[in-house]
Amino acid sequence: MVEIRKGWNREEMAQKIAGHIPNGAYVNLGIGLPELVANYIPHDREVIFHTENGLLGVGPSPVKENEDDELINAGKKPVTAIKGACFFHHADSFAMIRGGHIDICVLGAFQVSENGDLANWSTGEPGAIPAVGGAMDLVQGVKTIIIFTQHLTKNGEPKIVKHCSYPLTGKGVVSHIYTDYAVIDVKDTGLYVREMAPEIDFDYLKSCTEAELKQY
Amino acid sequence: MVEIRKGWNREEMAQKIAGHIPNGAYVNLGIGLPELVANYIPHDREVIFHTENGLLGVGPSPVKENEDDELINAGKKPVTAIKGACFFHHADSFAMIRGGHIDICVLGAFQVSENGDLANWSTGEPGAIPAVGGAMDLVQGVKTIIIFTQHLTKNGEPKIVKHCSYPLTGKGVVSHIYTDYAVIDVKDTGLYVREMAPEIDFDYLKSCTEAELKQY
Amino acid sequence: MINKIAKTASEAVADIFDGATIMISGFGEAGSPIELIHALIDQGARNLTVVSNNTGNGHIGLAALIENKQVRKMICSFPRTANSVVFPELYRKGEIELELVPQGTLAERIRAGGAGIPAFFTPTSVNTPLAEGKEIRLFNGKPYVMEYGLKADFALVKCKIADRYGNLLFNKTARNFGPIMCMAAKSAIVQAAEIVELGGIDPEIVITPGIFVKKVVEITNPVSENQLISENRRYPW
Amino acid sequence: MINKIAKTASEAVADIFDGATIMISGFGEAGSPIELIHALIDQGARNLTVVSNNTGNGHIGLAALIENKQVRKMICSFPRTANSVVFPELYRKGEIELELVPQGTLAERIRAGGAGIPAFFTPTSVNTPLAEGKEIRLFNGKPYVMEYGLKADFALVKCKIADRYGNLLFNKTARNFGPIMCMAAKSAIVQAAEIVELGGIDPEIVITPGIFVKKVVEITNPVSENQLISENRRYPW
Repeated sequence: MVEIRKGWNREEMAQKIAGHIPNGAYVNLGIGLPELVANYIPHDREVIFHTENGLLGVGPSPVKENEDDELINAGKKPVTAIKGACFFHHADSFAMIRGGHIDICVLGAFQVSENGDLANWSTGEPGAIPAVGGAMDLVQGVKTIIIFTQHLTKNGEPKIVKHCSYPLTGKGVVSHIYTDYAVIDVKDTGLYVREMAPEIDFDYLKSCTEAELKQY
Repeated sequence: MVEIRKGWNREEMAQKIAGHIPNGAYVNLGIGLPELVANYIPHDREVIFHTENGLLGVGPSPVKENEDDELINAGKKPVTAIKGACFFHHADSFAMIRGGHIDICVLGAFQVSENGDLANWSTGEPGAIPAVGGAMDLVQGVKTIIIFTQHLTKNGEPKIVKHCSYPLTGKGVVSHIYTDYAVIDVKDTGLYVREMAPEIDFDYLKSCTEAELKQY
Repeated sequence: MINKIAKTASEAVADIFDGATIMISGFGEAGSPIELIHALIDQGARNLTVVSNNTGNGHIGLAALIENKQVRKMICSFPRTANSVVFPELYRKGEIELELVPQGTLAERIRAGGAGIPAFFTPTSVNTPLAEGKEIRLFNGKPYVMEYGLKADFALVKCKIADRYGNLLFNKTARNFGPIMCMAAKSAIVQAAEIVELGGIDPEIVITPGIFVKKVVEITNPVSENQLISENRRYPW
Repeated sequence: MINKIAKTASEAVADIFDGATIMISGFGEAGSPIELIHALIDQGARNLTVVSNNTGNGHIGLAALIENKQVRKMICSFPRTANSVVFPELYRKGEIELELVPQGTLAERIRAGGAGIPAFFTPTSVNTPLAEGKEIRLFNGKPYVMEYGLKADFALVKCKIADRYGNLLFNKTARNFGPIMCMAAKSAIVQAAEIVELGGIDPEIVITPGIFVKKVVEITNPVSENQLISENRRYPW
């Protein structure tokens, strides 16, 4: 339990991740926070968003009166389809994922470990209804997995840990972690801090991170 | 080498097989002789023909001026598509075959054995270029395999044998054999002669069949 | 003549038997064959195993089928969603069984079942609790888990346009599991918003070839799950 | 901006390297990307492994590529057809390798390669010489053979309509192996009879989503293989 400081806000985090996505990338955005990333793609880049429920070329949210129950994203929210979009069935959609055709996936996390293990589907609590969705497919199939998360849990516990205590989504699958406090690259030799939010210094960051952090 | 008698002609054989095909059946016709069967489907039946190169609903051959290089059957002959037809790619086409969705397949044979083994893709001769196409998929995937063949080879050798000497297409896969001499059902207990051509009697049939034949 | 058209949803689901395995299309509210499911509630088959991505919302459709105690076991990837209330309660009471399958593995198992593939290897779920007890094998030094093809006795599927051969077109992201479930079921039963004359569907754009479909029934204005839930409706009405 | 359009066939095939594995679409004369293959002959990459259902006809297209000694090995289901003369001669002389694969297994291996499935089980070829040396396994008491997913460095594919994202529509039975080869290749290179503006293809009818395609080139009036063969043409012209 550490003092909670104010780092980047969600929009700033989304903007940073968006800056990481090159022109022409095929990108899957997880449910929730990661969806924000779509709003910040630089105007000189064309990025194609995939949603695993069968649409390549997800466009902006529709205005209320144009919402269509049968045009939704993986979070079951109404979306639109851009020009050049296409629809397909679930086996084809996950062939794109599993087959390594999606370049980048942005996901939330309960925990990320020092070696890039991700836990984001179950807290393993008794009585909880287990639900996995497409997370395990995404982390195995997509080339680059980016985590978009608060640095600490609501209770001030570190989410970047030595070993995940929650059930894994995948082992050694995370490439980059974007939190409100820092941007961290996951490498074979450990976690490297690439950037910190203005109010955050390395000592403070270490104090609220269970995993070992390195500097470039 | 036996005396060669005259049995049914090809059209009669095709007609008999066509009579075997019920209304609503999905049918794949092998290259060559089996293609004749399509001409004899009784008018009160609707049968849908599949060709493994991606068309369900093969129609009659086109007149010369309507031939289309990109609308062909598995024998690479120009065909037409009926109303209600559909095109699909090769993986979907063989999903239909392997998945047990095709009801009947009519194929030629080099040899058929007593227990329904089929050899129809290679005579195993040295120097021959081996070529298998979709035959092995068809015999494993299609519910009912019907063989359409001359009873004897051009040299008067029996094609219905105790054990196939040629490399197998599939083991225990044949259900019915239609030759110019007889209609034979392949059962767990052996080969049963259901019908013989007018000029053919059981003794003669046995004399030109290496496999044991039974009568109902 | 081939005519796969059933006159009513009740007629379409009449053959479903106790103990059957049924695949039900849909991802959330998109593509769920609510009218067919309601006909199945009226029909009353019990002890069913249902394969569907979710477990239904509110007290209609799949949720109502579960609430009516017709479902013994769910095979799905995401049994809890915002409006899912029925399944969680029964599950906590131990009154319904759950086989949790990652979404892509679920899709691939269904496709494999329809394509005559008894088993395949996938990287998904390796090193997680969902791979426990399953065969792991290395290919090129990387671990994969073996998963089995999944078949069903019936599929209940919603689509947009059908013809009497059973050729289908879907609507946007309501396509989801429909085409592969038609492949994997012995009898795929499909509700279409419109049934057109043979030839009314361009052969180049057919999504589900009729060979995979057993029955189609026209349900001209299917209910909106979202709307029924916002109105707090329950089935049976 | 995303623009997958190459100006010429030569530009489209420029990156193909010696020793590459290349999938080539087509079934007989339908769907064979003759112009792309001829560009590859001009380009000169050698020691290629080619995955294609047949081995080409006459002395054009794939047959010409083989005749030009650019192909080390063919992976195909039916290497001899009525007009196939080049491959049989080289094969008999021991100058080209052949991996013979049943057509459905070939299709499924390509699809698996594209879908991230390293291996699967199929009933096809069990108890035949083509299963020799392969792993056999029983599922529900029935034997199946294990086959591996197949990937490629490049695919050369012919289609009817494309857009700058690489979305594709095909023509009739010329579709055949095109869509799955696009999935299985790192770089799928596609010749289209027409390239349309973005939005010119209805999202509901796209056959190959652009994600599977690297380059498209417009070849407005592709040659007819049948006609060239009847005229006894050879490439290089």
